[in-house]
Formats: sequence, C-alpha cells, structure tokens
Amino acid sequence: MTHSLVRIDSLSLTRPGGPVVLRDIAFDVALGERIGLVGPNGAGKSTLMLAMTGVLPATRGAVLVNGKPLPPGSFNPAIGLLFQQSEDQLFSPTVAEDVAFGARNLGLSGPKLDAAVNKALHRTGIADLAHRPVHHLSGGEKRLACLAGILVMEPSMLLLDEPSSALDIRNRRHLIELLDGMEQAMLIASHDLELVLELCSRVILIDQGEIVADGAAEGILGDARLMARHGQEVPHSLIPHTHLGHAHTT
Amino acid sequence: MTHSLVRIDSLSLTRPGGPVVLRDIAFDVALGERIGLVGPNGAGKSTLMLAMTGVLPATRGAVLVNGKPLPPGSFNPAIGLLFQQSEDQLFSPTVAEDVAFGARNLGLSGPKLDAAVNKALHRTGIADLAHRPVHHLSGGEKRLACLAGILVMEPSMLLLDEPSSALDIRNRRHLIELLDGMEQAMLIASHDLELVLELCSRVILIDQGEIVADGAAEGILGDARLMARHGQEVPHSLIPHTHLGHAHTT
Amino acid sequence: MHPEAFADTRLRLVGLFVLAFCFSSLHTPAALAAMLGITAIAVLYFGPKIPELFRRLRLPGLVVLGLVLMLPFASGQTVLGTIGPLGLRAEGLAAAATIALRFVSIFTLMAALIGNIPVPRLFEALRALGLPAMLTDMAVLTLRHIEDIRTNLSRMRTAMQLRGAAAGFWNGQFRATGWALASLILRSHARSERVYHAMILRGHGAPGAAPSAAFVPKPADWALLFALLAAGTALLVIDRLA
Amino acid sequence: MHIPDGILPVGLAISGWIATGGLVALSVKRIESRPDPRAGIPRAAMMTAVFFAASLIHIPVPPTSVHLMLSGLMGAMLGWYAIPAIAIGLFLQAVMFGHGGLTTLGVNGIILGLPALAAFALPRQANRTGSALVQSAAGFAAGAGAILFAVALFTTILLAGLPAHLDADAERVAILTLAVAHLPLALAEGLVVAAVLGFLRRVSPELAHAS
Repeated sequence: MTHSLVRIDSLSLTRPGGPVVLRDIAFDVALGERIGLVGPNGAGKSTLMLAMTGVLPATRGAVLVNGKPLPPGSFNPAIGLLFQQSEDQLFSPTVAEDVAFGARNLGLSGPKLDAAVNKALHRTGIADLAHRPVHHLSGGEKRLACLAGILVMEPSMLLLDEPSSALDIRNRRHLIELLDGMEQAMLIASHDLELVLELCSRVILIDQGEIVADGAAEGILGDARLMARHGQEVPHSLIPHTHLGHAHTT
Repeated sequence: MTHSLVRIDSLSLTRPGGPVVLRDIAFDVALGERIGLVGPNGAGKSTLMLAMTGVLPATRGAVLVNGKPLPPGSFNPAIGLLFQQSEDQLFSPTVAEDVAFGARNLGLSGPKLDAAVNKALHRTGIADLAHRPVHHLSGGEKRLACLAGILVMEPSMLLLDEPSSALDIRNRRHLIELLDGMEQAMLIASHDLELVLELCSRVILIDQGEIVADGAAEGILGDARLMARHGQEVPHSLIPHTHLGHAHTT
Repeated sequence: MHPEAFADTRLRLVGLFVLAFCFSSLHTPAALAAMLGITAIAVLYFGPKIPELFRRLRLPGLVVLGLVLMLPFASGQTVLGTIGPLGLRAEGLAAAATIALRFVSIFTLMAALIGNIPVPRLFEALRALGLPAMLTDMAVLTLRHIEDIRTNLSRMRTAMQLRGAAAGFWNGQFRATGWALASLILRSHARSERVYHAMILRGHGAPGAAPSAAFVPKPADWALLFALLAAGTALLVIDRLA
Repeated sequence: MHIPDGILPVGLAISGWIATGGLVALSVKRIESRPDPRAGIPRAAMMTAVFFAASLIHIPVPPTSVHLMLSGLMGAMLGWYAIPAIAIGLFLQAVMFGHGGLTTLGVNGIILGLPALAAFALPRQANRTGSALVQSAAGFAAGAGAILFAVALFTTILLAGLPAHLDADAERVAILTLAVAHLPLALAEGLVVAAVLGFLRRVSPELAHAS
C-alpha cells in the first residue's frame, strides 16, 4: 500500500519572536503507516505536529490530506493530536462528556452520539470509567481518556506527542499494545526510543527544525554516530553486546 | 563508611480522606549513599519524600538526621527535595534570584550570598544562565536551576522525585553525570530504571505504601518475577540475551 | 429527592431568580413567616442535607452575623432595654431579624434548587437563556482551571516552605508572594492557551456542532416553575395585605 | 467585600443587576470589536481561576487574617475582559460556596468591577512614562486603590441599603471601622500587585498589561 494519506509539502514555519522554526519539512505518510519522530528538545517536534493539524498556520508550504490541502485554522478531524500533557486536553467534568465533545462538534447527537462515545470508550478499554470525574483519574487513565476523545472523531491519522511520558511501566505497556492494535496512521514523537522501536517501522530524525534522516527505524536508531550527533542515544535493545562481539537481532 | 546519616524509623502516614498511606517504612541512609526508590504510580514514593522533609507530618514514627529527630513543620535545609515538576519550584524572575531564595532564608546576604549562589550555579553548570528569566529556560535548564536552588542550602541528602521526567536524552545524560559527581546522599524515585541502575547501588521497591524489597540494585531490578508482581519491567540493560542464552554482565 | 423527575435547568434557574427577588422584597412578619414555610417545603422536597447546609452557611453567615448583631444597637429610636452602655432598639431588632431570615431563606432556596446541579450544566442553561457565548466559554474554561491552579499554588507554597520561606507576610514575604503568584500566572497562562488549542482542535465553536445539551422541559419542570412563581406572587400579596 | 443576599432592598438589588448587565454588555461590545475577540478568552478564564485561588493566600492582620482580592490585578491584566471575568467569578462563588449572593450579584459586580476598570487605566498610563519607579508605584496604586475604591462603594451601598437608618454617629463609626479594617488589606494587596506586575514586566511584558 503506497497510497499517500498525508503529504507534508516543504513546510516552513517562522514564529515571530519564537526560537523554534521549521525548515522545508517534506514527507509522505502512507495509509496505516507508523512513523517515529525523534530529535532533541526544541528540535521542532511539537511545532511540526501543531502545524500538521492546521492550528498553527505554516509560513510556507502545505499539509495535504488525501491530496487536498488543509485549510489552516479550520477544524480538521481527519488528523487527531494527542497532547504531551493529558491535562491540557481534558476539560469536561466526566470522561463520557469529554469524549463526547469532539463528536458533538461534528454534529452527532442523541443515540448516534452515544454509540460513537461508547465505541471510543470500548476501543480504549475505559468503558467502566465513563462516569468518573476526569480529575480523579490516574495518569494512565487520563492518557486513555484523551485518546478516546480523539478516536471518537474517527481520524485517519494520529499525532502522538510523547505518548508514554509520565506513565508508569504497566500503563506504558498497555498503551503500546493498544496503539499496536490500531489501524490509523501515526506519527509518534518520543524520547522513549524503545517504544518507537516497538511501534514504528520508519523513523524521521529532526534537529533544529530540519529533517536529518528519514528511513527504516532500526537503521536510524541503531546508527550510533548519527544519533550522537543529534543528541540521541542508541536504545539499549539495539546495542550489540560488545563483550561477546555479536550483533543484535530483534 | 556505615555512619547512618538519615534514619527512617517505622514511619506511618495516614491522610484523612487520601488513598495513599505509608505503613511502617524503615531504612537507613549512609553518608553519601545513593538509593533508588522504585514502585508503581500511587505506591507512596512522593508522599514518602514529602514526609522525609518534615513538611508532611507522619502519623507515627520519625525521621532522624544524624541521630536527631526532625521536628515536623520546621525548615530543615539538611534534606533537599527536587520536585517532579520544575515549575512548582521556581518562583523568581531570574535564575540567580531563584537560587538565592533558600540561601537568603538561611540568613546569608551581601558577598556571602553572592558567593553561595555562584558556587551553586557553577556546580550545576548554569553560571551563564544566571540572569536569564526562569520562565524562558528549557526543561533541562529548569531542572538544573531547581537543583542549584537546593544545593545552595548545602544539604547533606537530596530527595529527587522523577529527576529525568520530561528531559530529552542529552539533558538526561547530563543530569546523570552531574548527580554521579556529587557527594550528597540521594534517594531517587524514578520510573527510569536505567538511570536508577547507573546511579544507585541500592534499590528500595515500594508498593501500596510498604517496602517490598530493599537491597542491591541489580538483584532487585533484575528479578523479573518480583518486578512483574509490582507492575515493573526489568530494565533492558539487565535482560539476558535469550537467543544466545548468556547471562548479562554490566 | 426526585432529581430525575426534572430535566430542564433553565426553568429552574428562572424560578429561583424570581423567587429569590421576591424573598428579598419582603418586610411584614406574616410574609416572612410564609417565606420560611416555603423554604422548609423546598428543603423537604429537594432534600439538601442540613449539616452540609450549615457547613456552607458558615463563611457568608459571618458577614451577616456582624451586621445582625450591630443593627439592634445602632438603629432606631424605640429603646426596649439597655445592656451596659448600649440601648437595644425595636426598629434595629426588626431590621436585623428581617435581614437574617431573608438571607438564610435565599441561601437555603439556592442550595435546594440548584445545589445538586453540576456547575457546567448551569452555564449550559444560562447559554440557552441567552447569555453570550463569550461568557459561557470563559466560565467553562475557568472551571477547568480552578482545581489545577489551586493544586499548583499549594505545591509552590510547599516548595517555598521547603526552602525556608518564613510564615510572616509582613516580614518582607510580600515580594515572594507576588513573585510566586506571577509565576503561577505565567505557567497557568501557557496551559490555558494549550487547553484552548486542544478545544479548537476538537472542533470547539465549529459550525454545524450539535447543541451541547438540548433542554426539553418535562411536565414536572413546568409544574415546578409554576409553583415557584405562584409562591412568589402569594408572598408579595401577603406582604402588601398584612 | 461581597454583600450577601437579603440585606439590600429589592430596588437596589435590581438596579445593581441592571448596572452590571449594562457594564458586561458594554465590555462584550468593546471586546467583540477587536480583530480576534476569542484570543483573550484563555487569559481571562485563567485569571478568573487565579482570582478564586487567591482566597488561599492569607495575610495575617491580627487578630484575624484576610485573603487577597486581586480585583485590581485583574483590571490591570485583563482590561475590558475583567468585567465579564468578575461577573463569572462572582456567580461561581455564589453557587459553589454561597459567598456573596444571587440577588446581590449585580451590586457586587459594580463594587469589584468599577475599581478593576480604574486599575486598568492607571498602570497603562504609567507604562507610557517608562520609569520603573513610576510603574511600581502605579502597580501599588492599582492594587491598593482598587481595594479602597471597593471599600468605599461597599460602605456607601450597604449604608444606603439598610432597611432601617442608622443614627449619624453609628454611621460614622461604621464607615471608619470598615475603612480602617481594610487598610492592611489595601497595603498588602498593593505590595503584592506591584510585585506581580513588576515580575511580569521583566519576564513577559505582553502579559503584564491588557491591550
């Protein structure tokens, strides 16, 4: 399948007064493809994601979904963004109401709304939390509630900004398995390279707003020299055991 | 050296209405010793740290520093706490002013204050940031500014709550090296087990407010069954490469 | 008692406003007595818990208490008796009693009628009654931030305490207090913008959105509104006739 | 400084609602004439929540303690947005804590709203002069002045609205007591607001003053 679902077409972004800038970012995302977005803090990962949703208008270039350019500033449910901090994304009293928010803004109401909300809650495995107040959830539950709030809009691509941050190991594992079972295309920005390695076949490395490398995940993440040059470390599971001198296998 | 710097003497804490409780926590910290504090979210790690500073009064038991019980509610500069979120700890316009806060409250002023602030800034490597506004710093710089604000009070023990959270790989590496070069005793609560493994020779595993295991770091973190029972995963660097069947060495 | 019997918060809010204003216009003993009766019926019917009511009453009650204790000695000409140098006067005493009764009744009525309704729902009703969207947007976001800001503020104060902030405000701590508040404002502002972005990304204010809560009045809602309006009218009549 | 329900005559309470309603309508009109009226909403909501949290900060004034009001700060930072923000804050305080009142919400809106608008104008003028000392003084005046202005409005409305008239001596004593009792709060508020605005001017000038 090489149908290009989302195309980023030489996107540049200059923020008045802000230090972070994107320069000529270009890549294609195929239907269902999962791409890791890796790079040091301040490289522009979060900015790129906001620009891909259209909420931050690009200075030059465009984002195309199914070949059509995304009008900036409008509501584009096809691309869903999971924020780094769950708290930024939860603003309703209960989980069910929060999940309903996006669906309602798509015009759903009544039984159709209920069905969509239920589906999203079941897909994320939090149906039992539906009537719990959002602010009494644990960190892991909050992350899942945010995800449900995006899935309810039936996006064809998910942008995940540090999805495993602030999760404990059990919740991280649960999230990885959940994401692995989903059919949406994904762009996953993360410092958690083991997670990227588990979920993504392709990795884009960016630094200072520019794409430095784009290719097979193991090739890029395992390239110690490339990684070090951009402030990264090779993930432990890709480090060959030097005392025996054998190369790793996954 | 087995001089006990800090002794936690069967500390219990019941919070009215709160679910997190500490039960009979007891351990000794030797001068300069570094201990990892590991356990699932909600196990009581942050509560234990607050109780160790005396700001959360324990229901039963005591914290002794150099054999003397810590009077709860008082100012105890001997034990410094680095908060999980740097922003909770920064409340001055510039880095230098923020670092000066604690020293000033210890009665320093004039050239002595300046000398103490300079020393703390140099120890954390952020002397060049002294006059930068705190709120324009990056995540890594904020963490270092918080650390300097604690070091300026010359504590003999540091409590670090998730010190590597929200740091990118470069900053995390830098922090690890910085902490490794310090002489203070440390208790490091973290889900980042590789960091714990690099810095600590001893690990305390807690779950539901109780100490489940206390011993050599590699013994506990490498015990897959024990770790799984308490919602943890063995860190990658301790996993034997099963396809060759050899045991790991560090 | 029967929260599920009612669906339309709009009608209840209208009824509450009208009756509260009627309460605050009463003067005569007969009307005040009738007001207490209506309040008692509301409590029995809607069942707010009495201890909870008293707990909530404590803070605002203090303000009224001060006034109520002062008035009988400071207002009026008819001296009923003296306590030390102070003369207890009839007009002041009557005014104090009127104020106290009206205050407690309105307070209780509010707790009975809307105390159980989630606050966001109240704003949905106000929006449906014609309050501009800018105000309800602001209110919803405010609710979103209150808990957050309180938690952050108390954590910041703990951090300050751990670094030796003295308890005394006048002892030069006002600057630290102001700085902490400014830091709180900065971080909260950054968050409020992110939250607003997140809302827009999920279609906040998008054309074609389904109304967040359609209010469909049930017969019980109309009956309640009618009862509240009738009670108000009756009180006004009693107040005039007595 | 909130007038509870039940104290004022109904005519005064209704006039208060009309006055505050008019002020809110005027503010909304001023805000909507801007290029992007929604842009200021996150800041206004955040400040309303801070206005709430300020009640956690207690200032010891023996034998009791008072808490910060921050209406002057809201005026300085929010400008016209301060009026709807204060109205929302008062409504929330009334329904969530029973603080203030429902029928008196309009009157309370005037008591806090007019001083906030005055505090908006003052530091903005001072900002143009540029001198740091003048700006600090203006920040102090905005904080302290908003309290004193609010106390004056509160006292006037309360005395005008009492169902029975006080004799002249009692009235004078009451006014004096209220004014003196609020002096420490005005001082504290002035110092804190000056510190907050000074901090913001250094670090994030666009936040320090409403446009």
